[in-house]
Amino acid sequence: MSVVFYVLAALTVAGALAAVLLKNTVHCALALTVAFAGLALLFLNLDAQFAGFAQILVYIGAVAILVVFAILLTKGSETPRDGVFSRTWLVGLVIAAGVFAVLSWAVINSVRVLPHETAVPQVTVLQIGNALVGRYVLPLEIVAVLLTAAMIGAVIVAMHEKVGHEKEGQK
Amino acid sequence: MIEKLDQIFVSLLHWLVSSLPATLQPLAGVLLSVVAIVCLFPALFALTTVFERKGLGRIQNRLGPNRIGPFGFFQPIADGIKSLTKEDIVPLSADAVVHFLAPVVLVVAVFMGFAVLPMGRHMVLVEMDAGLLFYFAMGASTELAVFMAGWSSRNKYSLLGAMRAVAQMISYEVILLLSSVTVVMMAGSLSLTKIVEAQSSYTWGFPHWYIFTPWGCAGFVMYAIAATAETNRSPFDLPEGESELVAGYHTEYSGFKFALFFLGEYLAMFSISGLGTTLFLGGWSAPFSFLTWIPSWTWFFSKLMLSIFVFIWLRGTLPRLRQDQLMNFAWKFVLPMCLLNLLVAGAWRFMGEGWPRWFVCSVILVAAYAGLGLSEMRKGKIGPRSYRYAE
Amino acid sequence: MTPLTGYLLVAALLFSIGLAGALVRRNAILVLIGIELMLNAANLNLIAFWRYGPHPELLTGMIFAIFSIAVAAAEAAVGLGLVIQIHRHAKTTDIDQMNRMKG
Amino acid sequence: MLDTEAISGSFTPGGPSCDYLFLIAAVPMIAAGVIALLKQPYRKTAATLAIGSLSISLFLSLIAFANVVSGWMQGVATRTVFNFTWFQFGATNVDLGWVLDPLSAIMLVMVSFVGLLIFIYSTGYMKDDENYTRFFCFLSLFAGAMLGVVIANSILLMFMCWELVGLTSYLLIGFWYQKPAAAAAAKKAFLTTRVGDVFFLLGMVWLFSQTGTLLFYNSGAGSMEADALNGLLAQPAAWGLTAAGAIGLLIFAGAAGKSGQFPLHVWLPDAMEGPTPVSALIHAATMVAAGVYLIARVYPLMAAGMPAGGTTVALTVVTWAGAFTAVFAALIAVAQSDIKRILAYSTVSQLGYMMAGLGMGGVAVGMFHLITHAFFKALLFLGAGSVIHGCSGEQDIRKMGGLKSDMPLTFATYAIGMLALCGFPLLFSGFWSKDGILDAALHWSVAKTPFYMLIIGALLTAFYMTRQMVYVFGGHWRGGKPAHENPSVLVAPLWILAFFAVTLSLIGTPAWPCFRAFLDGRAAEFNWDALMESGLLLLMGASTVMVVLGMIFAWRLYGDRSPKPTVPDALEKIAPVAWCLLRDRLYVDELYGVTVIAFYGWWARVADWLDRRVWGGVVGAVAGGFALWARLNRFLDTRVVDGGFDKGCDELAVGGGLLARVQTGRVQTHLRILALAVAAMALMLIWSSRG
Repeated sequence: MSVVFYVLAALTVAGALAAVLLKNTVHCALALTVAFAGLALLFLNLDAQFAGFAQILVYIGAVAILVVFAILLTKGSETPRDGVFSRTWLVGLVIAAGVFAVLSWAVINSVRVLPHETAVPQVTVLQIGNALVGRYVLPLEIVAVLLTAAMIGAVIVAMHEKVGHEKEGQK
Repeated sequence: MIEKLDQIFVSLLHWLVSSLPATLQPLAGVLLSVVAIVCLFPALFALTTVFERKGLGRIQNRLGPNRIGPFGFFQPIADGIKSLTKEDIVPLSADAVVHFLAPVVLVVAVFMGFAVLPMGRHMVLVEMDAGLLFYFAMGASTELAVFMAGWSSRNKYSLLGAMRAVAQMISYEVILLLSSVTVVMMAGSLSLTKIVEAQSSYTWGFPHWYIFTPWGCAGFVMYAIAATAETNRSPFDLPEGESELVAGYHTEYSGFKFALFFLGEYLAMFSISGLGTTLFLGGWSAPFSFLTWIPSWTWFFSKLMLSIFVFIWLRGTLPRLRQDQLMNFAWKFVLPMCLLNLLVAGAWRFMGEGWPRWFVCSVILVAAYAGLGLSEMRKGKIGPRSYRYAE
Repeated sequence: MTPLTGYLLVAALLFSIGLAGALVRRNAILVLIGIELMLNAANLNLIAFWRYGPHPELLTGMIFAIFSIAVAAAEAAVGLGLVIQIHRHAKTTDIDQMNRMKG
Repeated sequence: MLDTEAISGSFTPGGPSCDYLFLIAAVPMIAAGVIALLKQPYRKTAATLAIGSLSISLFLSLIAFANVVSGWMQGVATRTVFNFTWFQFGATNVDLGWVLDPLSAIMLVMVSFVGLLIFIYSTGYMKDDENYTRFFCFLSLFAGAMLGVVIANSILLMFMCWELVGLTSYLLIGFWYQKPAAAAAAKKAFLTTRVGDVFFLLGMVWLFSQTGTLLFYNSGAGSMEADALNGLLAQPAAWGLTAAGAIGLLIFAGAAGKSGQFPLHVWLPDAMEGPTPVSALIHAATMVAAGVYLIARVYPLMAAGMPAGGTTVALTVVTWAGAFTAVFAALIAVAQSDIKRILAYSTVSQLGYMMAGLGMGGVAVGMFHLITHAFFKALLFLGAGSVIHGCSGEQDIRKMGGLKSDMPLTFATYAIGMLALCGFPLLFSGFWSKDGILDAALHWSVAKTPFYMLIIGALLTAFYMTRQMVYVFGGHWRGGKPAHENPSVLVAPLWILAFFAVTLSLIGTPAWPCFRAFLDGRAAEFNWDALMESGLLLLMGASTVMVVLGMIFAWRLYGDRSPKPTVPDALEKIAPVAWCLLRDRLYVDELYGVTVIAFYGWWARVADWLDRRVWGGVVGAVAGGFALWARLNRFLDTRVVDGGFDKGCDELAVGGGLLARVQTGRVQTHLRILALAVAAMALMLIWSSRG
């Protein structure tokens, strides 16, 4: 298990924890981008180059900006008066811990079954292109339709009643 | 001899690396080329600051800096010293961490872009299969840096400037992507080196650069527009519009951080025009078949400087666009044209050799431009300003 | 501890952190952030299984992850659109106050 | 004596086609339907429609008659039949059909001709009656029905038209329904004929069940044909009668009801309440003749199994009934003072003559007297009608007198009719037809008494007709307003009828018996010496003596003195007790009143009691039971179901409340539940895979 993996894992988990626990929502958003970057690097570490860059382009490039815009638009940046966490936060925490316990227990138990060391798959963008247009052409088309629909939907949902707001949150 | 000249840097690199022990060699090789880029482009930055101020001066019928050094060429050194020595004031209410991080993230993101650009034959830092995608991935984080800068300085003007900058950059990034996608479709690969190779053949001495095809030309025009907007330059430099928003998102920065922002901006300009040359102007390939003997990197850098000159030229001549004009122009004119350009490229690909292909594509593009453009003009979409007062 | 289990554990951890964030935080946007984290954890799992799976040349895992990224982006857009609209009407993003759907 | 084979055997089927025959009956009926739709003021159209339709029927009847006669001329008497199935239920199919043979041809002509004359007469007679259109509607309906009876080849069709005729007689008798007497008379007529019809129906159903067919003649399979009759003969019925005899008797009972024979004659005199043309048409010429025609039509059945020269039980009964009715009605007619009642009783007695003739002499004898009687009786009735019309509604002969001079034309035609009725020798048709019957009676093997009864009847007929003539036309006017002669529209039909009353004798004399031959389907040869045959001469002489005696007695008793209405009748002075008896119609009505009517009254009360107490009780009990059941239901419903059910629902509501608490509407609670579910599922998955 290479050092790089540990470093990246630590980075991502730290980013995620910060995104969840920080008081200031904008800081949470920025921590989130760090988590996304960490994940992208993990993808690259798993030799999924295209996925890594796509992750960066989509999440850091668009979703992070989107989240930040949303925060600013909803005046989330000021720290909320009555505490950051919801009243029954303990229950949530316990449930999350429970889920983690179950998942990790499952992973550890199944260590025998899972395949371990395999060759590094050489993946070129051409292969991905052929796969996308060949075997997965239907999901591609459906995602295309989905994205257009989501774009229009988001615009309509967030549109200001009287005058069209500038196009935030449309990525 | 010419190949030796052409590959001078590459051989220099190999020579240096070979002297190191085997295990470190790959690392050393990469480090060296990184060092090369990190030194070369800031030097170029310094140079262009002078060119810009001299150029603007000439355009405005004045001299421009000529006090320090011959014809004012040592001006950047003076600016550098000034920015280093200036006191770095951080507003009290500013969010220290984010305020400090913003310029760093910006510069790092922009530098990452250079890793993929093929400066010359075999002179690319990382030969990546999805090079273009890597470039855009890195480019995407600049918006985040701009936002961090704007927000962290807790200043109404900077926040407003940041918001405008981000909105503008997002809109034009879409167009940037789409126009470059046309090139990818024609070249059939995301890696920039393959794109340059696709353009390096000649017929009757004229190069196969993509700019000389109807969709390529339209693509380049749109790419240029998007590039200027992406780097907040010339007609689209609303975010730092001195007259309204003081200095936009980097108002609260001073001293070295401000210099970093300035560096970041220029580097972005270099990388985006570098990408432009690789995609449309044939990267390091010579303009005419009989000029191939000149080393490839010279062509790359000459085209680079040419586009920088165009940027400066634009800055000197065109008036600043308003925010809503800018947005409408992007979404209602350039984007549709990009999509159409994509279609035309597709048609171009399947129509086979011969003059009908040229005629049909160019007619479609011109007609679309005229129709869409005129309708926009007539309706005055780009025209009058619409106000919305804060509630 | 094969590398795959390492990635799976990280993904599980990320997932539960995301879940905790969604369950614990009061602000709607942070719930959305939690959800984004959960989705990314799933992507990580996918790619890990793809990488260490029996035949990676089929690219199923990676393509799946790519599609999931695309869909997650759309979901984030619509979700935040909704949050903005709720904020505009209810003047709050505090989840505990958005209980008009009470039973 | 006539043999039945002659009747059916000699007739070969396949003569002139008679599928158009139904038009004769249908046209008047359709006219009746149209007139029924017309409103009161459309008097002229109604009259023209009725007369037009009947003239069409007459015209068609003449064509049919000509066909049959031409067939008879060539020596081949034909009977053509047209049958069709009206509808089917199960295996049996109900057939209707019409027959054209000499018997029906004659009746067609007689009915339509006499009917037409009476229609024309009634346009004048009923001119000032406001229900004029309704009258003509009923008249044409009656004509249609009567023609239907005549042409019917299926006993069912005959029965239907028979009922329709009964209905129209009810409607026409009760035409002036404002008069209670007329309404009562109509009801009485309808009910008494109904009694007869019931027996007719029983006979019909029995015949149908035995022979399996409703048709009289169906090319061998008809009920009147040989094999059906043999089948009936083989069937023994009650009291030693064969099935044929029993059915014959039942059908005779029906005919007796309609033709006014002894037990069921009571309605005929009261039927005089209707307008005179009605009496003339229905109660003289046609309807009453229907009964005789029915017996003639069913004669093969009645005479089935008759030994040569002998007779069957059915025919003997018919004969005795006919003879007794003849004498009985003639006796009552003597003591009547209403001009139309006298004629009614004379019709009853003449019908008795016809029945006797049929019983003893066969179809030809009976039918000849029927045809001749139809003409002169119609003449007498119309004459009486014009007398009444002349005396502006006066009907009591004691208040008339001396009309000889006031109404000369009516007097002349009435005199011809009276002489034909009495059977004045040689010239008048009545003499020959009555003589035929007397001749048959003389040769009747069973007994001589009917002959003597008929002879006495002839005497009585002559007596009361002369009495009536003297009262009405002789002496001086005793009524109120002086009488006046009637317009020609009333008198013209009288002359035509008078003409026929005389000329019909030509075809019936023994010398040239065309009528008898025509009916028997034999050729008619002319031989003079048949007339001279000794027995016959003796008979004719006897009957002439009887007629002359009757006239002299009447003239001596009443003569030209035309006594005051209050003065008791001459005959009454001689035998006051007998006179009272006869005047009150031998108390037959009162007898029925006491027996039949009383019985019905008692029976009605019993039925009422039954209905109210017994059935009412049962229904009441059932209703009570249900009410009880309903109360039990209510109790169960409120206590058990509601109670239990409501409680259950409350429990559910409480449970629901508990569950609702989970739905806090906060997104995070839902998310928590989701997360727990995921964890649980993951656990289950792992746990199961581990196993």
